[in-house]
Amino acid sequence: MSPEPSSSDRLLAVDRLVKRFGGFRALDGVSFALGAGEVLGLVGPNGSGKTTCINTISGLYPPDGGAVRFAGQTLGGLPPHRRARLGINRTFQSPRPFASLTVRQNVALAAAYGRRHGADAGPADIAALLAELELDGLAERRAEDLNSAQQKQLDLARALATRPRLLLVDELAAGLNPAELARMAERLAALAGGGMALLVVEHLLGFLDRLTDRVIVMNAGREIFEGTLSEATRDGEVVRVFLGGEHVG
Amino acid sequence: MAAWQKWWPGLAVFTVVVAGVLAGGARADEAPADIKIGHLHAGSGPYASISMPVYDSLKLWVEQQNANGGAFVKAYGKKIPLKLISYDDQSNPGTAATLTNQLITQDKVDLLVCDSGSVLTAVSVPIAREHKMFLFDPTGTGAAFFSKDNPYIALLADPVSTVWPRYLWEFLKSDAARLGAKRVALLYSTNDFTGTQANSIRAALKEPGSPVEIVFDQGVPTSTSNYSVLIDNIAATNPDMVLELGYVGNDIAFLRNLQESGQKFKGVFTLYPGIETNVLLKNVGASGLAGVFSYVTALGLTLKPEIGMTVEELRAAFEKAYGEGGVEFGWNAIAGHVTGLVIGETLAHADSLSQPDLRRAVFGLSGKLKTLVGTFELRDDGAQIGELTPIGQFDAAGKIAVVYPPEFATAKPVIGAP
Amino acid sequence: MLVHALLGGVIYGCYFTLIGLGLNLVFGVMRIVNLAHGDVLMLGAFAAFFLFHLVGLSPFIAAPVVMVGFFLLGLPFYYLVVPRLALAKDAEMLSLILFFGIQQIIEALAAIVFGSSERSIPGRVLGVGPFHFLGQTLSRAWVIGAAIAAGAVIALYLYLYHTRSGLLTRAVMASRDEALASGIDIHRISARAFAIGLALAGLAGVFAPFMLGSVTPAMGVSVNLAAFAVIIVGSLGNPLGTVAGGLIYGVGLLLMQTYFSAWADLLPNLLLIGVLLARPTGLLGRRVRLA
Amino acid sequence: MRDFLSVGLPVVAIFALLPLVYANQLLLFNFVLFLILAQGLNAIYGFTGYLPFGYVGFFGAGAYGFALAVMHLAAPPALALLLAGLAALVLAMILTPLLRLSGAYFAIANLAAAQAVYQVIANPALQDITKGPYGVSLASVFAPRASYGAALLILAGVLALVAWLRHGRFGLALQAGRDDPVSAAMAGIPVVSSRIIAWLISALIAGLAGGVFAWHISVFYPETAFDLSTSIFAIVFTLFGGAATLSGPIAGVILLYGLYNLIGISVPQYFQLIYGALIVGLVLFLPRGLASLLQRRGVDVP
Repeated sequence: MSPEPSSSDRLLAVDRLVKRFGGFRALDGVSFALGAGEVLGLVGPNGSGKTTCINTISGLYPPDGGAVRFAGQTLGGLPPHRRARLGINRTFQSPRPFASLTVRQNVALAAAYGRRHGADAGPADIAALLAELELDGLAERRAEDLNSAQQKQLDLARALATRPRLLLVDELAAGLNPAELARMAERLAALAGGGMALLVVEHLLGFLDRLTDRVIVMNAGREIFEGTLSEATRDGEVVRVFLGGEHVG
Repeated sequence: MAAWQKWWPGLAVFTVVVAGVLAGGARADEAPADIKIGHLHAGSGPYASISMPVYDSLKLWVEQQNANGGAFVKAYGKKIPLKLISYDDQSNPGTAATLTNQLITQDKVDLLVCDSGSVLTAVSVPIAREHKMFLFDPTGTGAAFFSKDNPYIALLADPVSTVWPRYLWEFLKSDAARLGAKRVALLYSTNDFTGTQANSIRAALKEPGSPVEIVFDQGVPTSTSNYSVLIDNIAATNPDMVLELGYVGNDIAFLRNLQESGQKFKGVFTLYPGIETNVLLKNVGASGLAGVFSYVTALGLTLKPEIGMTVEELRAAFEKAYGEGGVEFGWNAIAGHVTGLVIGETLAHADSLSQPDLRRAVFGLSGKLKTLVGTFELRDDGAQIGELTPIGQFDAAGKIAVVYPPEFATAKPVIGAP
Repeated sequence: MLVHALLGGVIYGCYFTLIGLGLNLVFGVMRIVNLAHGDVLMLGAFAAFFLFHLVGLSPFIAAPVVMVGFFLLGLPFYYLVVPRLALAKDAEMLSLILFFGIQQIIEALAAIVFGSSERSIPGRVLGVGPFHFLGQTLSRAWVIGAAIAAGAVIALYLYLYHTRSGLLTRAVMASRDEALASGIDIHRISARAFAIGLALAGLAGVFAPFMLGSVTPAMGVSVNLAAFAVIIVGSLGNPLGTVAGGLIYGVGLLLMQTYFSAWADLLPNLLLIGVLLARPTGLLGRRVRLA
Repeated sequence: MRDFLSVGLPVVAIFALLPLVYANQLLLFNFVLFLILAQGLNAIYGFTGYLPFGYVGFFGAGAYGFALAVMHLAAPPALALLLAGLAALVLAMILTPLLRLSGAYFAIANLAAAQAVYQVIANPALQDITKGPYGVSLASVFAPRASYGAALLILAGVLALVAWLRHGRFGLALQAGRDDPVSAAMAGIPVVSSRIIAWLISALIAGLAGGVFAWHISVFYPETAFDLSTSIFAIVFTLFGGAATLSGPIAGVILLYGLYNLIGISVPQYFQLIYGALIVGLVLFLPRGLASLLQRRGVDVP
């Protein structure tokens, strides 16, 4: 849709991406691009295709049309674990830990399998990561015994353990209290500051506002707006879609 | 952490306890208080219907002996009570194997009797041989069990499967062919027992100069429970005589389907009506058996036994003991009785209870023991060849009469019977 | 021969639809694999046997008696076992093992109470003489079995699609969690479906002595294998797909018996594996069941 | 390795010594056999969540692999054992597409596959190769002591393997894929290929068990080698003790198979009934096995 003149030299370039489920077009030609250190917000009502977009970029769904390019390479049908090793990782809307393994094992596995070759992680690396995400006290607990907020931290820790260059964040903020929200926003901003590209799907616009000014608004599998968050709130179509949808935010 | 250290003693103790309990009763005295007969039966599963009658009948025989103060044991010159130890292998060969070993090594039985049917017998054969125990094999007819280098087995109550069909093919090639049954259809279940018989029948009918032609020859899985289409296909080849060889359930299904199909053949032979006549009569009815040919066993022959009961006495005793319950009186019940008789005679003739002496005694009976099934006769590899399997034909009342061979015949075969 | 195998297969296959129907309903609603299905069928067969031989009831009267009886037994049985099973993490897998245990208990009790001999009911009870149709001669038992099966399928269809309870049952089938969230009493609906499943197995059992020649306490396992093939080919969890499964099974079996009789028992297994690999959801399935 | 030394080796040692004090060696052999099979099943079910109801298919393939090697190649038992493992491995490769299925679909398809293999081997059309339904006799290589020893060696290897799976990176990756295949993939774990490797390992173990069984028992029919209860036993034992641990399946075999034999010998008339009730009780009251009793208290069961 909207032209992206310099998309080829960006870290992630999504080009007219299409994903169908039976007759339903969950993604209907979405295009955008994202550079290293950039944060892009993805907003829209439920069912507008945000999570499908993340699932397609991370390789869970094969696309039915269009292309995803990462660091100059067209990903095609590359399976998710290979994408993880290339440097694409994500969190999940509802956390998905390895329930029967300990917190440390969760993170250590991702560090062992998810990094590019030769970038092995020592126990110290993992301990540091756990400490950074306030999981160090829980390291020997089984993941299934954690509460939901802790499991979200674990999701993030596991994604970060693979040293991603692109992080896809799917509604990480939901269910966190204000203090946790603030710390999480700070942490993501710091990651972007360190050169990581972030694609953030979020309902909480306040949370998003602390991270970035650049958003894409989606509806029915299409991108209906791209620009700053403040512009978006003044855009007629965006407002109509949100009022008509079931957005709470 | 160190949880396993807490576990280990528990497991170890359990293992020892189990081993101890399983090992219980290991002792051998000079003058035994009883003679221990070890036996296996299948209380459930696919082999239960052939195994339970053998077990019940053997149990009945033991009880009768004990009611008279036990069996006479020559080695001690007096009557000694018998003790039957019979485990349930649930038709599971692996369990049958361990239980056989249990009987030998832990219960230290004096005589070893295996379960019925070849699949369950098979596992006991090498175990008995390894422990140099003589195996009393009631009905496991598999040809592979009997070889000259294994002295530790004798088949008691069934003829070895290659012997069964001899009169059948002779009948087909002589009387039946003369009466106009020249085209034969052969349908058999693909298992050891019936497959072996089908193979020898086929070979005999294909010998040069045979007046009989095989026009249909197919095996079906033993699990087959419906024969309608097969009957239709057989009819399409226009045979005079149809041979169906299967287990009890196969024969029931075949005969019922034949009756329902409205197809008529000049002659029909199936295996079990003469063997488990009660079961077949109940399931197929006299009308379904009218005119059907089958093997005639002791059930149909009125042999005068020199030892043990006649068929009718045994039937009465069996039904008195077990009622009109789930276990039907039939050939397998007779097999259990014969097993008992052979054991009794063995004890009465063996110089000691050592296994070689038992074997000598069993083989010494060969050709001399006339029971309700005929003469007990062993080939030197232990296979049973003495019993007769003449061919009989059912009348409209559900009674079978011998029609072949001529020396036993009490009726003339009718080809093209209603 | 070909026409006979095809026509006979369709008629015979209807009975296999009946065998699979209850098993599939239970799986569809509860995600439970009832490995004791064949043994419930066996109990139905023995019930019919005793009702005939002791009381003289014809199978046509025994059928509703058995169905009502099994339905009424099914309800408490459900509450005794299934809610507790559903608590487990891996309930679908555990159900296989649980119902294997139940199957062992049923078979053991049946062997103790009924004995292990073959039993049947005389074929003349259903009437005498085969049916003639399209120039083919068809067994009377087959045609009656097919009619009963058709009646059961229609009744189940009417229940599922034209009653409130059926609507709720379909809702539970579509998604247990959402049904729960929308306030449906899942256990009441499931218990009913479970009991119907047993009643259908009992119904199939009443006619088993005619369709399978004779019955024994050990017959359950082989019935299960056939039932699995039928419902998986049709699509697991879709009761109406069972019709397709049954017909394919029947026609396939009779074709095999006609042309490759010694390999006939291989067919259901190959059919099952083949269909699952080509269409993991069964021929009429919608749900994604891939790992 | 610590688990192997503390749990695995003592088990092997006990079963190596028991024949000296207990004469029913066949019972001991069956214990060893089920210890092997339960751990083999553990490798696939415990670590990946795939329940192979037709596990006995690999066992039977191994038994016939052994028998064919002896009958047609006159192979010595050691070589025949390797070929038994190979036979099961090849079967597992052919059946790999089944892993695309999940849940009950996989379990039932696997059961059907085992049945199909049995029906092919037992078919009289293959009489010249497999002896069809007429059974095989391997009297020429019958050597109960040697085969018992071989079974112990296999058991030692299998226990070491499972101990490694429990703590090694690969085993953890398998468990991650079992807990959540999607997030495991995002952690960079090649879920599908590691699952296939577990499947092949598990089949290889069953094949070796089948081979050593054929050697030990020496006369058997296809019904014996493909007896469905072999699968069920292995599953129930594993489940009872606790899947995905090393000691769970061991405890399961020793307790349950011990109990099985106790019942069979002391109250044979109610054998099946009691055993069925035991299984029902297990699933309803202890669905995650004995190990879960300790795990619930935070103990790391080896």
